[in-house]
Amino acid sequence: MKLVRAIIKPFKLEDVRGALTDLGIAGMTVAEVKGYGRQKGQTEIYRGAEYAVAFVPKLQLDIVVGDDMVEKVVEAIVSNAATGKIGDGKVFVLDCHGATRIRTGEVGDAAL
Amino acid sequence: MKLVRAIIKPFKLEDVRGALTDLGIAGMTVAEVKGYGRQKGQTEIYRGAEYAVAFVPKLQLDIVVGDDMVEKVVEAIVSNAATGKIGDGKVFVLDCHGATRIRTGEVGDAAL
Amino acid sequence: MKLVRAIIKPFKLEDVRGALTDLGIAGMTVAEVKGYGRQKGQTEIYRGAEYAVAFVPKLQLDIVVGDDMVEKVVEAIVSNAATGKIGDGKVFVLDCHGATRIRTGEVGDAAL
Amino acid sequence: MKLLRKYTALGALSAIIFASSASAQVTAEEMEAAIAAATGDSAFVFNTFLFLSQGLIVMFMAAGFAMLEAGFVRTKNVSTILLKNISLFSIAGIMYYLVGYGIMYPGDFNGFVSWSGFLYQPDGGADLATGYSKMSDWFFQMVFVATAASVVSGTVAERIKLWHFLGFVVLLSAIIYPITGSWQWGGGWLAESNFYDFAGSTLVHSVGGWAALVGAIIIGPRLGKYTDGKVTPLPGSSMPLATLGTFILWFGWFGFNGGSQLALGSPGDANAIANIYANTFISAAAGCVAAMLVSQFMYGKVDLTLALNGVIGGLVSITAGPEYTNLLIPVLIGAIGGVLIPFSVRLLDTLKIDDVVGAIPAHLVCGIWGTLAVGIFYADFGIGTQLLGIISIGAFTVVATGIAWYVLNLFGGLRPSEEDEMAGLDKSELGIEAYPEFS
Amino acid sequence: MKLLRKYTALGALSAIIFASSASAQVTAEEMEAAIAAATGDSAFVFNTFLFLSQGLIVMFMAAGFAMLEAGFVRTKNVSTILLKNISLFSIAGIMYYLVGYGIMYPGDFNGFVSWSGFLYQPDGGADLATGYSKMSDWFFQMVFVATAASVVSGTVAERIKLWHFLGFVVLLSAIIYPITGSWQWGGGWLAESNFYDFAGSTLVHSVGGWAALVGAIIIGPRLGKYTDGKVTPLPGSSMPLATLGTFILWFGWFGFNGGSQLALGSPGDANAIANIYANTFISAAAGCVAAMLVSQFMYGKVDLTLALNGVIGGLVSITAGPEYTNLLIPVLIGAIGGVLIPFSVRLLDTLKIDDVVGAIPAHLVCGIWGTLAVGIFYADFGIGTQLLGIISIGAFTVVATGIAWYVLNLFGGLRPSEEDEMAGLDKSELGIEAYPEFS
Amino acid sequence: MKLLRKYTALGALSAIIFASSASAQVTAEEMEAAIAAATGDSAFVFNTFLFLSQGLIVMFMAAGFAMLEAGFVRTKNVSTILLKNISLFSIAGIMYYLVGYGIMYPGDFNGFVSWSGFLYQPDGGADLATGYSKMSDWFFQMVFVATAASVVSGTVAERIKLWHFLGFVVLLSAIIYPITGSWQWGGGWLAESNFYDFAGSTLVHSVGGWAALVGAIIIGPRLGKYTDGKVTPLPGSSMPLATLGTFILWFGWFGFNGGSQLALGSPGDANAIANIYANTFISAAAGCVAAMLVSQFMYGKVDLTLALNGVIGGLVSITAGPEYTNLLIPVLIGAIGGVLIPFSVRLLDTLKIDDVVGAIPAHLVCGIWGTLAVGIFYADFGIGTQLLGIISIGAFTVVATGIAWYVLNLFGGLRPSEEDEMAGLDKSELGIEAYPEFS
Ligand SMILES: Nc1ncnc2c1ncn2[C@@H]1O[C@H](COP(=O)(O)OP(=O)(O)O)[C@@H](O)[C@H]1O
Ligand SMILES: Nc1ncnc2c1ncn2[C@@H]1O[C@H](COP(=O)(O)OP(=O)(O)O)[C@@H](O)[C@H]1O
Ligand SMILES: Nc1ncnc2c1ncn2[C@@H]1O[C@H](COP(=O)(O)OP(=O)(O)O)[C@@H](O)[C@H]1O
Repeated sequence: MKLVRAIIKPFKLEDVRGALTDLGIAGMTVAEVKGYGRQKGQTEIYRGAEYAVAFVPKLQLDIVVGDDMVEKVVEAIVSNAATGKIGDGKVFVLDCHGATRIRTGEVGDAAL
Repeated sequence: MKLVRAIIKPFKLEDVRGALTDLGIAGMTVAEVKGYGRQKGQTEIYRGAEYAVAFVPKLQLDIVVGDDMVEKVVEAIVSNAATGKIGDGKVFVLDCHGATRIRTGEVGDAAL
Repeated sequence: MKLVRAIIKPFKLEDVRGALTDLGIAGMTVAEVKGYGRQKGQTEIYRGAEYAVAFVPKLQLDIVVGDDMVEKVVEAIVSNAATGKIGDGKVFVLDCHGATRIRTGEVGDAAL
Repeated sequence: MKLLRKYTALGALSAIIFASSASAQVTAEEMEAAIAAATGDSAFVFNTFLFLSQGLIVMFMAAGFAMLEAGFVRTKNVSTILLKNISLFSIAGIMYYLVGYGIMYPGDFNGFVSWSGFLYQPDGGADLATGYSKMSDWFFQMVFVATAASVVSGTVAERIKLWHFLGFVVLLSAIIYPITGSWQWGGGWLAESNFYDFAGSTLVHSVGGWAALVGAIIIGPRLGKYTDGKVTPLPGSSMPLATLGTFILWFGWFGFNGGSQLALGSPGDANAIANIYANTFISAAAGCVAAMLVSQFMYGKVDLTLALNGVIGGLVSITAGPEYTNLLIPVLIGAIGGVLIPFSVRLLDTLKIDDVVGAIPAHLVCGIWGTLAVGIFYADFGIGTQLLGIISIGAFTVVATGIAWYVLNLFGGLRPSEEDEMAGLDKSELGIEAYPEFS
Repeated sequence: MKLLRKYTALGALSAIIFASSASAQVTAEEMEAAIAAATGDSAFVFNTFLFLSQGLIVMFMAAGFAMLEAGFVRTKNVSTILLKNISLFSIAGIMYYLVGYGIMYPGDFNGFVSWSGFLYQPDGGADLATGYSKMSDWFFQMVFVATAASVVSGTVAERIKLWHFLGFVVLLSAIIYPITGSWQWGGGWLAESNFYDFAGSTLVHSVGGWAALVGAIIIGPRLGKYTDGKVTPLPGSSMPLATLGTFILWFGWFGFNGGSQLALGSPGDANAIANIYANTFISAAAGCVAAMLVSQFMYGKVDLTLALNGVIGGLVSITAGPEYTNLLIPVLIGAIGGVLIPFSVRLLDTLKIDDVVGAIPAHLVCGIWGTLAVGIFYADFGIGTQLLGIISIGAFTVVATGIAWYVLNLFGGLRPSEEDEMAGLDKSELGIEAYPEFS
Repeated sequence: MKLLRKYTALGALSAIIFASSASAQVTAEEMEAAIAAATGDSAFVFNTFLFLSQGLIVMFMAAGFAMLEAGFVRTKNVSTILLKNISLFSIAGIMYYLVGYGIMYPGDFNGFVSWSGFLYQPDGGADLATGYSKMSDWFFQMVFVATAASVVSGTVAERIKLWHFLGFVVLLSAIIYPITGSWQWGGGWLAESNFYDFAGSTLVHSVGGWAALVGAIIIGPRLGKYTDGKVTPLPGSSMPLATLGTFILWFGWFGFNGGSQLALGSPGDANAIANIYANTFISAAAGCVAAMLVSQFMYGKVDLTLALNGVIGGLVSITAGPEYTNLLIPVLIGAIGGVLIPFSVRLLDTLKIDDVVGAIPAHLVCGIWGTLAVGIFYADFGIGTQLLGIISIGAFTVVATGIAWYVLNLFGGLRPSEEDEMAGLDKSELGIEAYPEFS
């Protein structure tokens, strides 16, 4: 089981979610985060003082999937979140040792 | 050392925290997230247009614990966060290779 | 590849980011979280009823780095986020099995 | 709006007085009559404008209640309380037009209930004999009833269904408030007894407060407020909104009290309103400072929410008689009102009566105090009669609103399901959240 | 401000009337003249104060539009809409002073366009013959033009460049609005035709609404609003702000309609304003309740945003003729206005015309309805003429604003790049976000 | 509020004039006296109502300051600034009643300090000889002192202890402001020198601005504002609140300037107020546009916060003399005020003086400019005397507030600990956060 983490541009959420649903992925958890990377925030101005905003709003999707799905999921995210412009984000894959569904107590793939 | 991640209904936070404290867990980190899963958000209406809200507010608890505690922690979460209704959430377990307490530089279990 | 997670006091962000940039770290993802630990929130009062706020605002930095960088990154965080007072936070290290840059499809260290 | 409007001066009417030859000499009587006609016209305009300008300021209090309550409820119930506030105001006004005014001002009577008909409609023209435009009077009376209803909405927030609440507003504004109102301002039995309540500490604020109290008891506290014998604070969504609301209410109160002089057309009236303004200001200021000091001594910290309630408490306290010429008296009355706030907030918590915004301390407790204060500080009125008014109106309102809540409860229950309450009424009742962008 | 100001009473001027011996007997004529002078002075003060006090209340509507629009746009465009609102008001006022007033009030004329010069400047002193201070009239007229411009900003929000929008405001307030305004209020051809529009359902609100409609069509919908034949709601940032804005607009409307009586100096005028206040209140209340009920029946839930639009719809509907003495008529007019709102919101969505705040339903549709209602409910005015006014002003405004939008588009395009729109105008146009703390 | 109030017209008093036989012929003298009595009554009402209605509008500025400052401070200090604003207003009003008014209006004097006693209390009745209700005058004067105190709170926000700040408000409103106020409006030495400051560019705004400047220097900048010779912007919590606050202040300013005419009871006064309204509007509009343009040219983007400050700058600039009949002059004065804003903001940053809301540019710099402008544009007043007033009041205020801050600092320090400041005053001083729901 793996935890696939995708950091994407906020307005790409619907596309990515659609693609994942098509793969049969039924769940994910999304957080609003601030990203720091090659894409720089625009220069802002406040009371006559300019400043570079280092952080750009992103959405972080955490999706736990069975090992067999990892590749497809990553691929679906990459192809649906890409705009080709700097700041499109990353997909990371982490090991996940177990999952439990709180409602039923089911564990393993059945919990997803 | 493991990172136990629980995604729960927001109003269950106090119950879960209480149970964890009883187990001697002294720390955790909580984030407000949006969950997507079997539980669907209610239909909302805005300016005469209805739309299904796909995401439901959840809290995500990240708790790093020693390997020996994992089972008890998961169990405590499951039993305290359950309402039996769809959307109760999940508990995931991830490997954690190390912990450092910033204040003292302590590492390993002593850092928790 | 590792995911280094740091939970720090919010006002330390700039210092930590500066130190990481000096190490050549080009990216990270930051979330606003609430921390529970030894540091207790101050007692608040609302409509004549006092209550202890259990949670303290923290920032959570997730930084994926090559294995060779882990030690330096942890060290830089610890030395730049420390104030010596309770609540300085933790650094956790998790395994990361892969990274993909959405924009280009690059994988591995090249994606960071 | 028309261009080049003809220039119609005051006293146009006075011209008709001189039917006789223009070059005849005038007698003192004729002259007095001519001047009286002109000054009568002028007083008519002044009085009417007072009703309109002050009534409009009172109307704006609806925005104040909306913001105050939106700030004090949790985010998940904010849209609902906003909708309740704007619709209760609409409904109360319409009901008062359809039914309420006829009950409250039935014409000559000195009993308990009377009635002058549905659908208030004065003559269209300017009735000079009255001294003011009747419709302006209606407008001013109408905005008062909405205030009473607003008091209720804050207390029972976060746990009552939208349409049930609005049903209660219908009954309150059409029947309950007008009946007790008629006892005093309508010229009923209480007015005969030399009871005094200048702008409605009892008739408006306590009536709202009693209705809120009965509602809070019948509906019960919010889930999780009182658990294991402990009070769990459920902090509100936004202190800026709550503070803005308080400022707007303070502003509106000058219309409330100032307009209740009911006349501006003579130096005596103008001067009286000046005293009322000064009283109204300084009593609120004293209430604010007093509540802050009590909070500092009780908790070692100042509770902003109590300071805001202190302002309202000071305002309600002075409303029964804001006519002192020595400003030390309103300072004292307001300060006592401010002190009453933290203690009655605590008392309610002890009794497990959940008042989301503190309307019962501010409007009911301080309403009683203010009405009593009239008996203490004015030579012309006795504490006994003041108590009579407080108790009789309180008793009637408790019974009547108790019945109203009970009857409404028969229609599927006043309270949403636990699950709906937990999810927040914005989701379960409205389907639109307060900050709906990412949801 | 000066200490111990000399006591100058009304009628100081009347003293000069008696040039002759003080002990002579007075004739009726002399006396009438003396009283007329005094009442003339008094009427002058009343009329002037009406313009000023009501004009100020109208001015505050700018804050209402700002809050309403800030609540209905998405967070990433909130700072921009705030800036647009405060600057459009500034610019419209200045342009009306520089150019617009001279077009709108060219003096005697009954044609299509005339012109009395730049930089409005009345005599400095009090011209008693007019019956009011000319500058107070200018102030009152000026705040109206800003209203028309505010209507536009809400509709085209989130997808138009700042300076291009302000360029449109310049043209609207300096030229377009004054021309149609002159047809009626300036004494032009429409006024001759017995068209009636008391406070501007057509002249102000529909003009703004037509301009907004043309703008919305030319600029097109926001990215992502209409995709694959589906309407995607793009919920606004804050319901509390939208509600606050609505309350402020409701408050301001009393200035709008009440002040349009243009005179307070006689009992008849005061009484008329009282009727106007009652009409204005109750039509809005009925609009609110009607929109809520329709929403409840159509969707099974009450849509707060439609209830808020319902208030505005009720207000616009009654603006063309708020002088009924039987309040059932404004109840009806407002309720129909409220019912029109949800249906025209839906119609616009069907036509893929993206109106962010619902200004077209509230100001244009209800503006037309209100103007027609005058023809239905007042004996003196016919539906035919009312239609003539609606259509002629609509046609002119559509053409004129179409040209204006077209010309402005030549300067680099009205619309920001897709990327800029996606990022939000606060970033791309302003560089300051609405809640800029952690960004 | 009473039912069926007796109809008391203006001129009730005039009846007593005719003690003699009603059928006697009237002489011109008698008639003039009778009319004068009636118009005197009417003027009394007008003047009193002006004080009350405009004073109330000024009072609402307190809400404007609260919102503006809440929008410009960071979230962690929002509750504190809200509490400061509502309590400073309460305290300033009470202190002015207890002490301040007696110092500011000591009766006949033309020196530096005098004193007519504690606890202001005029006769209760209407004193016709004065021409206005004395209590209405007190009310109007009282709301001004709160304005001066509000200016200070914004500048020193986020880094001063609550009670220390309120201690400063006590000293400012009881002693410091009244002393300089007495020099001019109290009939002191400056008034004798032909200095002119119509509504308080210097007496109110600059006094607040100087106090703020001295405070900002003594307390020092916020942690992290100026580090390594770099300015670090610390963006505020909410642009919607800041904009709302600005609109409310703009609204309130019409009360400020309009009411300062001090009389409405004659056509001349009414006309003067009309000019004042037009001046006040257009100067602010010009300030807004000018600040926007400067910002666009300096930074290539429009800074909303500077546009908001530009409005205030335009308002303060015209406050010293808003009586021009040619509106081009206030356009110019306001525009220069608007231009001064961005430059003085930058100057303060260069000097490392941390002014959280920009009160020093808007109130002090523009206050000085506006006072000088009187010397430039009015024939009757000289730049020399205007400078004398600016400098003498500035010098006194700097010294007096310097001492005040110094003394207050002795009581445990004005400034919270670094840790408390870092955590935010809402936590350390109040224990209640601005948005306390999940904390
Ligand atoms: N090493 C990293 N660890 C964690 N998150 C990262 C890392 N590098 C980048 N990110 C995230 O990915 C986002 C996009 O990265 P960026 O370098 O701006 O552009 P691109 O994705 O096109 O390479 C960042 O805003 C940040 O949230
Ligand atoms: N595969 C997954 N990966 C990550 N989070 C998930 C996944 N599936 C569900 N979740 C999280 O768990 C929450 C609850 O899941 P849901 O399917 O609604 O109900 P239940 O927990 O009863 O099965 C979701 O809202 C989401 O936040
Ligand atoms: N076991 C844990 N798992 C996850 N996060 C933790 C854990 N313990 C502490 N934290 C995080 O670290 C923060 C600081 O911990 P705390 O015990 O207050 O102080 P210190 O870092 O000085 O030991 C907490 O607020 C919480 O966010």
